[in-house]
Amino acid sequence: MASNLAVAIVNGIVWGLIMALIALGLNLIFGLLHIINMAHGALYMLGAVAAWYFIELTGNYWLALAAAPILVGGIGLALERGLLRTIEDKPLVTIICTFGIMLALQQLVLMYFGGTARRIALPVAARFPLFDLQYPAMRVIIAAISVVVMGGLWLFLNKTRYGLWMRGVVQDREMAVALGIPVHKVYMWTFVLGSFLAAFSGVLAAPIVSVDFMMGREILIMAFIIVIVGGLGTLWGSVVTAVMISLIQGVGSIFVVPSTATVFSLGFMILVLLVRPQGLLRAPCSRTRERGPGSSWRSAASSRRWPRSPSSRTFSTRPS
Amino acid sequence: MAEGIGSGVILNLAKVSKSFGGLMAVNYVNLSVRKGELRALIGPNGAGKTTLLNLITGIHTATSGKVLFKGEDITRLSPDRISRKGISRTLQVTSLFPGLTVYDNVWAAVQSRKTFFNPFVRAERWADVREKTEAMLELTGLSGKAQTVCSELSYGDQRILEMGIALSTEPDLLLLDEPTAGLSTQESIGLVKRMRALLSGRTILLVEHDMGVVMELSDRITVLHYGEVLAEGSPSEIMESEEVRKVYLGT
Amino acid sequence: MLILKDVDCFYGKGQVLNGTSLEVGEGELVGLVGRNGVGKTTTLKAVMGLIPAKNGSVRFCGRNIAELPPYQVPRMGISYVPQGRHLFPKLTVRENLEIACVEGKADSARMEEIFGYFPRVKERLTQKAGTLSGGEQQMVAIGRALIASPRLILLDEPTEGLMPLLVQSIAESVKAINEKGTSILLVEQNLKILKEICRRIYIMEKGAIVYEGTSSEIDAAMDVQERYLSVKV
Amino acid sequence: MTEILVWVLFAISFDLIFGYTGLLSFGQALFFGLGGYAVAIPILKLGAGTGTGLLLSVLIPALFAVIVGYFSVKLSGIHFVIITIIFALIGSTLGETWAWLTGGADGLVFTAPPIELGFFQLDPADIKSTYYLVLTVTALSYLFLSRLVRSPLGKVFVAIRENEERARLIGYDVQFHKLLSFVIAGGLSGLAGGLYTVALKYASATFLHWSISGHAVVYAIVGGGGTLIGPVLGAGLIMSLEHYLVNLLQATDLVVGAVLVSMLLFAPRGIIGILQGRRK
Repeated sequence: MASNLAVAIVNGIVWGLIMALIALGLNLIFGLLHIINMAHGALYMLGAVAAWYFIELTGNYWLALAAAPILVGGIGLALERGLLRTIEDKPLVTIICTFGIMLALQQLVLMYFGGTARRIALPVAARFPLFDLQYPAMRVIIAAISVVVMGGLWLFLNKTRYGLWMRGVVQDREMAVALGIPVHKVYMWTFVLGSFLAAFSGVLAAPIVSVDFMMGREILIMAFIIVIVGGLGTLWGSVVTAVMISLIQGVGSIFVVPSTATVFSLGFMILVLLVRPQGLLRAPCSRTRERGPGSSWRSAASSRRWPRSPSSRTFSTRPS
Repeated sequence: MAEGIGSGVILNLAKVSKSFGGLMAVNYVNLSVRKGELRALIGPNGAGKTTLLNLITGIHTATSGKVLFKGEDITRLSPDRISRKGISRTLQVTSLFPGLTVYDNVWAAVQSRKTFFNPFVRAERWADVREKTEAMLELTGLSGKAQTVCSELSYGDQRILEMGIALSTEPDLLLLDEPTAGLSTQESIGLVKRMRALLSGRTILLVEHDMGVVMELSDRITVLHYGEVLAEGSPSEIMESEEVRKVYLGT
Repeated sequence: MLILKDVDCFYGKGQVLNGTSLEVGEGELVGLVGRNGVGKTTTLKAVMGLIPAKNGSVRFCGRNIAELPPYQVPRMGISYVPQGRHLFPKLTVRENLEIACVEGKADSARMEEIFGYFPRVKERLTQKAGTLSGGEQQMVAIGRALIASPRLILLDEPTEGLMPLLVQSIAESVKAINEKGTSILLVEQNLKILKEICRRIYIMEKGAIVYEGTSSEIDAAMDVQERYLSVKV
Repeated sequence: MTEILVWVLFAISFDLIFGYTGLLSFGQALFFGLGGYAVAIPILKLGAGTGTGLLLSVLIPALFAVIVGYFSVKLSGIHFVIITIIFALIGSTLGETWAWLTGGADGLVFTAPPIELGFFQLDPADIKSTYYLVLTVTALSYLFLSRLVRSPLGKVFVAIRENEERARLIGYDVQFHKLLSFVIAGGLSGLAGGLYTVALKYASATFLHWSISGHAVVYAIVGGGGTLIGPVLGAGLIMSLEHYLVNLLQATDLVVGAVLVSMLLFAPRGIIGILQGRRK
């Protein structure tokens, strides 16, 4: 029992950290571009699939870990440049558009990769004892890499000029333009970074899960849940929530049927959406929300009590 | 305020306050509007004029104090309930149904006074709604543009239509939020001319920056400053008020 | 230096600027005054390219900047201090200053100059901008505009909502900045402040400039004041 | 062909909430799947008739739509999209878990008993009869919806889509009307699911999966939202496209995705928009 529990906890943390990376990408893209990226799961899947090909070619997992995310980042660049740029300011359209991209990407992979699930051998075969079980060391390495990447992301956002720009654009887009920040370039690189993170976690997850063209579909929803519960635009909230949810699910499924745990977490999520749509881990009132209604400046944060609801109106089916 | 709460008072705000976070947008405001009068509400930016209208129409709920309409407490009602009680308003930023024709815009407003919508009846069958819609189009002078999609109207016509929609609900009290915002001087004059015909005999609370319009139309003026009522009186009284000039000129 | 000629601007279909023309010369401190909603802020935003100018031209040092993508305008040497400051509330004061140096590192001499005008900014460097008082925020906002060494600063109601004592000190700083050679276009509701520090003042009404004069001329022209600025018609 | 008609019905029911009321729901699969079970379970476990089953396939999903809608319409924009997906996910998770009731992912296989209509008998086992059954129901639903959107009620829905705030300010209970639209659409989506199961003789938890909703979204967008004929065209066109492509290169979703994305970029009003544009 103790060993089961220990494995569940360690597994929960490992998986939670991978999920955190995926959710971070999704949240970054949402925070800056206000795009709900339905194709995010597909990008994660692409990362894993690309890794599989790289490993077939070179036999080296570490090479794949470096190359696959860059490749997918390039795809992200093409998507943002080619498709999303023109519809950036219409949230509902971007949802549908990225849904279309998701369908297309999944199908492409199905065509070339096939429908069968494949496995990637653990690049580090060593195991270490955990109570009376032998635990694969690779999982711990994966967790460590996730932490390092997250640390890198933190440094990037807090210590570099581009990171500073990104944080600025999130808070006040118009002011950022007025200071000479090339907002569209920031958007582009954010999308690339998000795609990169999705693919990176795909490669990280590849040795643990099986790789197939549908692997991104459920992950996408999990990532949504994490982002919403942690708070849209609140990055550290995503990390905490990812690990928490993953732990609860891991440990919980020792005691109850996994699907019951899923239903409960989904129900919890609905509750969060209804009661605290800004997310659990976000301060209830940020300064931007407090600004009185007299402000002529378009505030990014919309009030929930009286949603001006630009999103529901921007998708007019008639020309306006 | 000498007139107090008499029989002629239709809207009465009693010690109404509203704060956003720490900011007091509206602070302890007392205001009563009499039936049939045109009351103007003026004040510098951020004085809380629009917030006050939002409190009356239920878009915001007052932090404290009461809003009484025809003697009834409407402080905590939702916007649609308040609208059905007989308060209608226009918004500072034009708020229409952009994809619908002018006719349908007015229709939607006229129809809102009905209660049951039979899904099997064609809308056109409702003769009374049709008549009222056409009458309103006539009144606003938009009959000729009835089939124009509203987003293609000129801005001046949109402002008129906004007023037409608000009037189509046959309100007992009409709130106008800067009807001339975004219009040139020439257009404003045209609008005011048309407003005269539209608004005669109605009870109106008008928020407006254009002092020409205010002086032209209003019976009484209330001046707000930093969320508080600074002065109230007839147009000439307000014009002479030292305090009001101070606020406007900063001297 | 800055020349606006017959500029029209729209919010959707509403016309906010209606043939606005004005000029700011090298090293000048020019005031722009008018009642609420006459288009003062829009004029500044049109210069910054935040709202496209439909007709007319916006020239800065001989170049038509209305054609540039908006983020290029500040790189030409124009800084903007918007109404309501618009600092990035979750960034520290230092970050708020640094973010404005879009082309390179913050010059420490420049930083010192800003601290010279506003010693309080130096004390608050590591604090989040959202936690500052209104006056401090205004100082940071002006500092942020200064850091890129602009040739022209557009200042939108810097004294709005501040205590009288602070109003005076901000006004003096503005004057001092101008005296060091930076041109300033100052939008204010407070005519008294403008008359004190500006040599030339424009009055705006319904999206157009309706009067131009020196502060002493305006002082004499009581009818103009009454007509465009007070509550009288 | 029968299948196309089912998807047509699903697409127009979705269009009522999306195209007319302006709510993007990715959760219609929940009602679609529920409709399927509402037919299959009573027939299989209670020995009910097909007619009863189809009636239930409207009522039960509509009932669920009341509950789901009650919570969902409080949210708008992105949050609405996500909450509908989550409700559908709960549905599909439960559908897969409660195998004793639903047959899980393997589904329930059943034979729909013939419908007795006086002298006339309709046997769902016969492909042709099924086709006529589906055709009739879909046509009737189409008529119902086209009446609805022209009725005063329909005008309220459109008003809400165009400007929620204004609709509220002229006295419409926006929340209630959104819910109403959601429930009607839910009921009709359920009916589509019911017919689908009758035609396939099979109900499964996979029908509950949120990605099924994507079909309706795609058909409505490609055809042109906010019109009823648009989704019909969209469903017809894409289904036949898929039909041909399946043999050609087995890349249906790829083409569907590509068509969807290019429609969004180049013809946001769909096929209908293109046709109307040409006429002008």
